[in-house]
Amino acid sequence: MSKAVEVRPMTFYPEVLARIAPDLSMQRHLSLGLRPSLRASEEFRNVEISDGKLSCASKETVNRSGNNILGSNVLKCGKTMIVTSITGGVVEENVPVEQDDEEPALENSDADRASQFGCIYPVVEVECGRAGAPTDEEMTLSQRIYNCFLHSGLLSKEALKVSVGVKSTNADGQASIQYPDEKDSTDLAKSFKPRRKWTYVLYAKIQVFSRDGPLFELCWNSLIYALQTTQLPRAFVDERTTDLKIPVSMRGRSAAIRETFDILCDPVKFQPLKLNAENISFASNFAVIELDPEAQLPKDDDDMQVDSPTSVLLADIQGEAEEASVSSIVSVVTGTAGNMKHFKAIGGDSKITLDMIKKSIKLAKLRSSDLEGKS
Amino acid sequence: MLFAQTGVLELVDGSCKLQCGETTVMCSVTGPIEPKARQELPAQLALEIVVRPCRGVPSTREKLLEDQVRGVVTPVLARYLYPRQLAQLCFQILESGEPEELYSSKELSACINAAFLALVDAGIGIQASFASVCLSILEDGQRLLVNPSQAELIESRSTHVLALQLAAGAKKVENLLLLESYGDFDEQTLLQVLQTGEEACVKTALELRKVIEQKLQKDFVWR
Amino acid sequence: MSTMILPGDEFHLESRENVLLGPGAYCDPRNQKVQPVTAGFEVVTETKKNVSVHVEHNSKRYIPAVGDLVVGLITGSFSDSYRVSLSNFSTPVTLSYMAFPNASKKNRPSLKVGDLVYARVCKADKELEAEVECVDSSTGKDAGFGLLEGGTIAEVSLAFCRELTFNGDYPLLSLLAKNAQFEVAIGINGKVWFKCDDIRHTMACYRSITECEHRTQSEHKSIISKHFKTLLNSVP
Amino acid sequence: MAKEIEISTSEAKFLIEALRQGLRSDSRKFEETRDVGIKFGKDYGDVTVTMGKTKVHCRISCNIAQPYEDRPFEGLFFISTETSPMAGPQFENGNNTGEDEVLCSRIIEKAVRRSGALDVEGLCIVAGSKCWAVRADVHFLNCDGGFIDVSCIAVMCGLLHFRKPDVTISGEQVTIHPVEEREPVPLGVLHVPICVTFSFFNPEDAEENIKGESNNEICLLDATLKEELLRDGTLTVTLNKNREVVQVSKAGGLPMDALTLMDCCHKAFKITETLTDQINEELKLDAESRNKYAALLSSENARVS
Repeated sequence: MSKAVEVRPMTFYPEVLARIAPDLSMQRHLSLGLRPSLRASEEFRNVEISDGKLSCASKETVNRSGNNILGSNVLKCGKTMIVTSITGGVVEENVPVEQDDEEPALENSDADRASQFGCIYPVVEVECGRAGAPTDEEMTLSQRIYNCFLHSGLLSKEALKVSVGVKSTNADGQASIQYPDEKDSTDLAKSFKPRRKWTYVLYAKIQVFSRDGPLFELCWNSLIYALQTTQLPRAFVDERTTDLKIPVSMRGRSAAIRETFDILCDPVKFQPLKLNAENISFASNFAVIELDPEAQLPKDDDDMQVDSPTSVLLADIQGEAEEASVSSIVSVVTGTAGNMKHFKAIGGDSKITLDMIKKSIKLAKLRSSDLEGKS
Repeated sequence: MLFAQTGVLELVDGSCKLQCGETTVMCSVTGPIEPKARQELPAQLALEIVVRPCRGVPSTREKLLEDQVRGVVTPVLARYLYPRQLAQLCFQILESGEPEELYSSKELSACINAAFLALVDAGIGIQASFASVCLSILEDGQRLLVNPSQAELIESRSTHVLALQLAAGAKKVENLLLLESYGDFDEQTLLQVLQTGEEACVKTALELRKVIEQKLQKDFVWR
Repeated sequence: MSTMILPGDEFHLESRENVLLGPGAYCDPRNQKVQPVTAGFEVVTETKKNVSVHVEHNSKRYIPAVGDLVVGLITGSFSDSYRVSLSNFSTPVTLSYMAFPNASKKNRPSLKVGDLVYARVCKADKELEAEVECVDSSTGKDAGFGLLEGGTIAEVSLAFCRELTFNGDYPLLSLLAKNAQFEVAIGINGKVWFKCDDIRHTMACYRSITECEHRTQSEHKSIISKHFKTLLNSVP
Repeated sequence: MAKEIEISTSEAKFLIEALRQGLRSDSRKFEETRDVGIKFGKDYGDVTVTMGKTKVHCRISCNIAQPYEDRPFEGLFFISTETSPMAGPQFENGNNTGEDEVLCSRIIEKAVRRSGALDVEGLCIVAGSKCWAVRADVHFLNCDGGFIDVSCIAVMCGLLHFRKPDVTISGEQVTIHPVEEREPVPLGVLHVPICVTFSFFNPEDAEENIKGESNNEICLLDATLKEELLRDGTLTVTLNKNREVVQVSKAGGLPMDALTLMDCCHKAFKITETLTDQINEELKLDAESRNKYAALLSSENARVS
């Protein structure tokens, strides 16, 4: 009845095909032995870093006033740029069970591992031109970085304790600040034992520009670099701090509210943040994808029929085609000496075999030593 | 070790209450129902997962748990059976059984097992059985514990959550669904975790299977 | 009952050629393997030509399938069709104005929002909206379809409804009939509509059906007599 | 609530007609409430309350916080009643602006927090700087009507059952003793408010009642979900054991005769009494089961030489 409609095969440019049918474009590339990001299957992207001279404690004297960034890092990996800035605060610890300073904290003996380590509060922002509430991805990234950092044991609680200095103004009104652990400090400073304890709190703001694939590994590496440049300001309390007792009476109840003077940060003196160097670790991600027989390009019959492997391990996923068509992901955070901090494997639709896991751990170690060399 | 019962709620299609060690989780499944416009997927079943903590308001910690459960459940669901439909999975943690600010592995493992029972209770198509187990390695690095108690968990060097897809009457391991490890461990420990975890998962799957047998007895009581 | 089966187990199917898939069985497009997707009891029926396999399982959420007789609730009316809900929160189905006996462009059916209809599912593929019809397409007559006036609905599980419909000698309905005359329309979507002339009878039937679903067959007789006794002789 | 439970007109007519003849679908009388099940969990302050099929879980927790500047002598007390799709698909996750959810959390807020059921001044540790922040999280597990009544009972049971760690203050030093070291301390609960919800049905059609001759509305107690969807008016009265009215909420709906308000309160008081006794009974049972060994070791029993 209607004349035969001849159907011409539609052809698309590679990037357009990557967006319309990511898994088809992926399989086509794999059948040629390539991958959409045109890197070898186990080749990582190059990473360049700099501390971006953002932090107020960086070597060049960045103008001090108003710059409260303690450590920073700018990481460029492929198309993606990540800017991490570390800020901090001082918080009074309401010590649950009272301890004198000398005898070590009895209550949390070394057994209770996780609560010995300090943590950092990361906030990840993926800049995609849309302001508004954090998306699910940003929230899961921040929480995953928080969990991984806490359990990696990179930062012990001792490193965050504030050793309080004292500011004394001698006769001619000229003020000087001494710190107990400094060599030239007077005995007054050494004898100054504050009853209240303060700790530093660290926040990390991780901004991602031009997102181009899984982000957890890049954010983690950038955070580690930033922490290595972090300097904590010294803090002191004025000698004449008198806890002002303000009598307050309210509805027949009267009590003296203790108005306490807060601790001040020394704008000049900084001390580097002590990290447990052996726990420094870097992240890398891998994906397992199975070759779909039907989607292979028609092989020209002259090349010999090599039995192509059924599934391929790709390192460092990049680009929309790869990220959309892959569902089995392996993410490894490891130090150079093979001491792993975090390992995540999601089964997805293809099979993750044991030797895939071994191979990815081996590659992750190589990547980690390469990244460590950079800092 | 694991106590569970299905069909505990009325208005939802499938539900279960599961207690594993000191962690108690209640899971409810509703679906396939009509999705909201923004949730609809053209060819497959959309998943809405909600995790609510036992204390306080849901935060990013629960958002990460939702993402992990989604990663486990999505490949197992027969998604293409219900195009443009929605399934709602709700988890209410009744007892966390671990210090919430530091750990979430026991809750994750309990949520995965509860999800399996609730999905089966609701009759939504799943392609294979799956089970999950939480492991931890003690401070001295040798002893590996399956489903550790709160005290053991605190003293452990590393904590692992393993979820496996099982076939042939929960005897044969088909595929690794999730392996999430935090803490200090090396490759050799990880392989040992995988090995011991496999046996523990098979044992858990058999326990889940018994719970389902009770459910089937209850379902056809009127016959 | 035949053997219990869970997702992930194997069907006991020796011959591989044309297997008819019933509910609960799914053929994975990638590896063409037939596998169970719900937990229940495996039922394999061999006939000369082919093998049919399905999993007998019980659930609450109804998924439309062609040929099912269902009780629907009219939730909206449009220019050419009604919107009918088969179960709460599920995607609504359409009942076109033409799907009535001796329907024509002019005389539109007289159903309002909130009415109950007894209908048959005529189109139900998963991607599109399902369609129901209130006319027996072969004979053109209403064959019991159409508006269900008054009475009430008991919501029960799907397997229980199938049992009431297809298993003729299931005692429940006959036991009820001894105590009250009633009109009944059983929807495979888990909704049993029934109407007696007196409110107390209807209430007694409602309570008996909802309770019998959770009790063994032996107790049905005592449950029904208990309900009818409490309701009928407690004259206000 | 975006999605609704739809009810057919014939079902509605049937229920109303049954009510007119004094029948309810679960064979209860009008003034009869469903039996209340209270089950305490392992930890202090963990309670699951069921009323018929409606099931609610409440969890009480506490931590150290800074009191508000304008109230330096008082601790903090929060109640969160968030519904999730687990209670029923008609509840949307995270969006609590539905009319019923707002009404429920407002009434619980007025009944428990505003009425001073919990002695917040007892929560103060160091005036102006440290105090206890008590938090009650109500999780709705299954919804078959009566959410307000069940969550009020759940919060009160939780508060009565909860124990917070013991604290000693020496001058500026605040020591919080872990539970293993010192027996935890109960909260100061001043009175036990119990909410009772009445549902009103107008058997005749609307116009006739506006003229007011026949005001024989039907008044039900503790409505199930179906009855809640079909009711024309609702009244929630909160009383405590010493016969004081804590709060009354009549949010629109069918206007009712003023005198019925009084006998609703009387009916509610009877229920409050039985429920308060049941709560105390359950608490005693739980206390005994918790330290059944204490009875053996307690100093009162005779010294065995």
